Amino acid sequence: MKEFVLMLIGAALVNNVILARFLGLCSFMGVTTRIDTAAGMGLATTFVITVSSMADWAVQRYLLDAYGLGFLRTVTFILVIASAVQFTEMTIRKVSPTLFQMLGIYLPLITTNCAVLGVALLLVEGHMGFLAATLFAFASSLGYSLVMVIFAGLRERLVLAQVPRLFAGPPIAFIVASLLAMAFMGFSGISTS
Amino acid sequence: MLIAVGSLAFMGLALGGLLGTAAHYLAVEEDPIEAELQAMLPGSQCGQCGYVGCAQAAAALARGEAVVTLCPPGGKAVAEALAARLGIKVDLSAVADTGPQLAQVSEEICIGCCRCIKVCPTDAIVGAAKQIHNVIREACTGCAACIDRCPTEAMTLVPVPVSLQHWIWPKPATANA
Amino acid sequence: MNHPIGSPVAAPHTTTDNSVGRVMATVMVALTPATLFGFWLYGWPAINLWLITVGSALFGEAFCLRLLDRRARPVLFDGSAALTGWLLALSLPPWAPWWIGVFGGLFATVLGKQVFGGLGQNLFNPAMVARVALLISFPLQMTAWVAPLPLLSAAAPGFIDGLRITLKAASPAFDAVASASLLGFAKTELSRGADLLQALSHAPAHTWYGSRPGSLGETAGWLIAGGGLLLMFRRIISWHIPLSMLAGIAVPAAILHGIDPTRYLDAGSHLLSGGAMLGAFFIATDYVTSPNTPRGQLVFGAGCGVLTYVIRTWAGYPEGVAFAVLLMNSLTPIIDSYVKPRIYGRDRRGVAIEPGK
Amino acid sequence: MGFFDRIFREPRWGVHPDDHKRPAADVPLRILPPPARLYLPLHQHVGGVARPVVLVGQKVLKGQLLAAAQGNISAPIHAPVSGIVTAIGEITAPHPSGLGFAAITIDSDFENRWIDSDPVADPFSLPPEEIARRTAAAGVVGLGGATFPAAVKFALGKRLAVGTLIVNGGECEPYLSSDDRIMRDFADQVVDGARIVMHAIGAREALVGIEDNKPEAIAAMKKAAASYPEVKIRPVPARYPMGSDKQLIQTLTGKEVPADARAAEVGVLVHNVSTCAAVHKAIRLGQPLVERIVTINGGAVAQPGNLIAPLGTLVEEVLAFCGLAQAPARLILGGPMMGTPLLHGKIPLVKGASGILAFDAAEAFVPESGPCIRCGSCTQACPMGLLPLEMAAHIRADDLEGAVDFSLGDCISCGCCAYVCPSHIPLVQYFSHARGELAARERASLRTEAAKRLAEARIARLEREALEKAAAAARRKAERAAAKAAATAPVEGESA
Repeated sequence: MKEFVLMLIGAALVNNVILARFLGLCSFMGVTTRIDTAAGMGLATTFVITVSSMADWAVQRYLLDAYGLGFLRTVTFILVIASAVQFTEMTIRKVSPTLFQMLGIYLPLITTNCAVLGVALLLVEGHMGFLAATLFAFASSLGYSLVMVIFAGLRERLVLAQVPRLFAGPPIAFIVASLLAMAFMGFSGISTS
Repeated sequence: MLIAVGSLAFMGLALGGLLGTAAHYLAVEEDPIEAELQAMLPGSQCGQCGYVGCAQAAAALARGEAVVTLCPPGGKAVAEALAARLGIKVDLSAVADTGPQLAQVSEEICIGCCRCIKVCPTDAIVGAAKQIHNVIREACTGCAACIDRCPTEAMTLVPVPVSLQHWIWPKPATANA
Repeated sequence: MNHPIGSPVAAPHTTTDNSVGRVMATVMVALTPATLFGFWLYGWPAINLWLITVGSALFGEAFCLRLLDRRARPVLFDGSAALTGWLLALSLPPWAPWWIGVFGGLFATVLGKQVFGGLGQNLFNPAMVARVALLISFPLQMTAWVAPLPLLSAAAPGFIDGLRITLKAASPAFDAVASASLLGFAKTELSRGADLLQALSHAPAHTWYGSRPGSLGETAGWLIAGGGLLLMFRRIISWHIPLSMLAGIAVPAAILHGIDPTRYLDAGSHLLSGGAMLGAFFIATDYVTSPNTPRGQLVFGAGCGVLTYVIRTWAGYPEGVAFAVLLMNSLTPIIDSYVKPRIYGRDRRGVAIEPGK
Repeated sequence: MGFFDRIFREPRWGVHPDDHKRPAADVPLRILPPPARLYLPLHQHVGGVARPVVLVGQKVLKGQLLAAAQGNISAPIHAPVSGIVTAIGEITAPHPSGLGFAAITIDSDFENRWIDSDPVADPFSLPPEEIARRTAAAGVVGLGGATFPAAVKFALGKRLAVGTLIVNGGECEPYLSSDDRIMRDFADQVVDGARIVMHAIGAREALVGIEDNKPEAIAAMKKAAASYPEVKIRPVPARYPMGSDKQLIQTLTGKEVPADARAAEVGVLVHNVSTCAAVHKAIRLGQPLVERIVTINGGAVAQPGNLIAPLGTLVEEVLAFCGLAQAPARLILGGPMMGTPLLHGKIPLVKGASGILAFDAAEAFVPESGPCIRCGSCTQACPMGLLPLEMAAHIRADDLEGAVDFSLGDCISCGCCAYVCPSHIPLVQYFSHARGELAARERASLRTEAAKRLAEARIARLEREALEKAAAAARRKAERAAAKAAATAPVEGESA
């Protein structure tokens, strides 16, 4: 139990996908102009990461490991991820056309969101069991969503600030991201001493 | 080798089949965004946006080829409505909103040729041959279609005079600016 | 009487005599007792460091204003930059070398505040931004505490020695006074697997009134709390953030201490150690980076407190106030967008109420 | 207030500005002699502009109708003196823009002859509709500043079954004491007017809310209302904006008016004390609204106090009567919190003018505004529970929709936020700007709609014309063919 809690916190906060591993930065900068869009993106990515990680775990265990096909790992993983993204895209388009509009190009681009493949590869490297792998993937994507929403909130306020022209736009967004990463360093080393 | 090819092929087929089924159940009708956009435009077909008419402008907007600030007669209000529908952000301060304008006939120059009457998209100009024309203020959109048609340059655009009811407090100047 | 009287000035045509400068000045007055106590406790090096930090913060602000072609005078005189530097200085180790103060002061006003557009626009507390940046970059200097050597006592460094300490870092002659803060001591002992109850018996001396190793102005909890009460009395801050933050630290501390006193410090030690008091009354209450509704402030303060406790207890750093404040700063826009005051004639969700209610 | 009280008691809405009401409020009422020339604007009320019914050169008597109400919501204008109509033209409006509006000019003959009036001895025998009609004909509008036609409100109250009339004697604006004065000097008229209004709207009780910083007014009103148990005098704490309808209703009845709804929907109707006195005069004496009590105050005024002044008098003449100790640094019509800045003194006194303030340089000093430090003072002060700082931030960034999402529409422009702001940000101006801009956009989109209809009509017309042309051409062709057929084949060569 304690290990699971620690792993949840570790994957979500301490080794946050965006702020500590620097994965998924394109969507982090791209779709965080509004809180609801960022939350939608977080939800979609959470779904994709969790589902594809489960599938990838199975592929790794029963296909790649079983038949010694390790060299196919990237290809098969991307295949699984792309399918999951396609499915998510269709669902969102059906359920919420507005969110579909707002996410725009970033939705199909979840396929190439390095966070998704990154989490899948981390699982494989960690040699986790199925439950642990699923939990890890879910916690990682929760961390991703949390940071996306926080950053969107900060940017909503940033839009109203009179930032000097030199720093307006992406520069100040990156500065904020770095300060946020600094704040998240406070979680480093969380363990039950 | 065979196993690799076979497994990839199998995965492809299986996932493809799954997606195909999903696509069947989750099919979405294409939303008629073009018609919606056209409904927001003034519909006076004045051509100031560079497109032949409002329908064409709406089509270009839907394809993402035109900017939402394309419609001068619509001003900020239309630009904002279009941006909201298209789900994009727009810098309204960039809209060259000169404020509402009206066409005006200089009576001493007008020769009563009726050319402006024919091009006015809203039938806002009244007059007959050899009679001095006049603009109905309520109907004029300030689209400027008549300005170039006038052979004697009797047509000019003037800003609508500010009245007590239409006066707006200026935005406070910020100290930091 | 026929000539126009200027351009129209919008109503209201009268205003309070309150001003940003007055607010900042009141906060400084409230900080003064704790600061003077810190000066007395740690002597000349502390005074030097305070001057350097405040000076650097002011310089950073003036420099940016110059670059931006904004008028520097009214902005410098509103006192916000000096206050930022002041708060940062209070959270530094008192004998830290001069470049810590310079780097921190500049970082706080330049990267913490001016790149956002100056006063009121920053998203994070500038002083805490600088504090965290320093802690991450220079962990050794930022955790080098000294035992108190009151200003006029025989062992205290004189003015010249004080300058030497500040300019050349700790001189060998004073190595003997190096000490550990209570939180740092507890963390080290626990990591060695020691029983906290026994370990504390040989902890560095700490007294209730604040004579203990610690940051320049954070040791005298009662003086800081007194200043905070003055601010509340003057209606500069409300009770929501300080109380909820202190509760956020004390409640989990009390519970866990009750469960296992050998591994968890008691609530009193937590409240009086590190930046808990200064954070609760002076740092988390920063207007710009905290929510502006009472209920939002309760959430914010509780979050600061709990995160402080979590970081202190389980994370790698012995002190967590700065991190906790930054983390909650980042959540402020979200708190603000979900916790709004009830509008007259509407319910909390903004829907018009039914007549007759 | 104890130490803990001060720290833990939630600050409530509103502000406590220095009220500056005395000594002006304690100076006995003076009567301003009618000036030689008066300017009666056609638009002194909310609603449609009145339509002139007199001609230039026409002789008029005091109280004679000059301009008739036009439309459902409007009010007529009457002559405040007897004399001659000398012009119907433009005069500067009491408006920050300094733009002009139409007004009727009257030169007084100094005889002050009243037109024949139609007094009513027992108003309570009249049907409510008749009282509303007479009130409307007398041109009575809300005299607290809102200038909403009183009779229109009567009809509303009648329709929505209002049980309680609230008589607003709050007068929370600093400097002003005209309502205070009317309650002290004409308490009987106010109470009688209130009873007439109750009769007109079918209310069972009247609650007179008076701020507790006016003890003399409370005493006078209590005495006047002693024999009428249905009229209850209720002192309320002095706090700005207590005189705002919604806040006074909540304080007196505990009821909250729903957003976007009228007070009548919670069963109350608010009328100002001065309006009640005007109703009394309109019904009992048959006199239309031609004069009002105005507070003249401010550091630049030599003898501040309250005047009974004929409507249409120029502000500069009113000020001249009270004397100016120095050239005013700022002129304000109304109170300092919500009043209108005047650009000069050649502006006529209108029905809604409760005061004229001539500020000296110290009072008119505007501190330079600084950046918002998000201190939340404005949020605490806002009587509507809004977030002025957020609204202003969005407006500054030209995000008007964002400001509307923060309920800009609920703002009552009371000025509490700008008053308490330590950075002295002109918040109210931001909101006024945004409202004007939004209204302009609304007008623009209405115009776009109208243009679209016109364009469609034109296209339809062009199509119709084309069809008609084609039909006519076809008809001609058929006629020609018929003619040709009649003439038969032989002349085939000629038709070419």
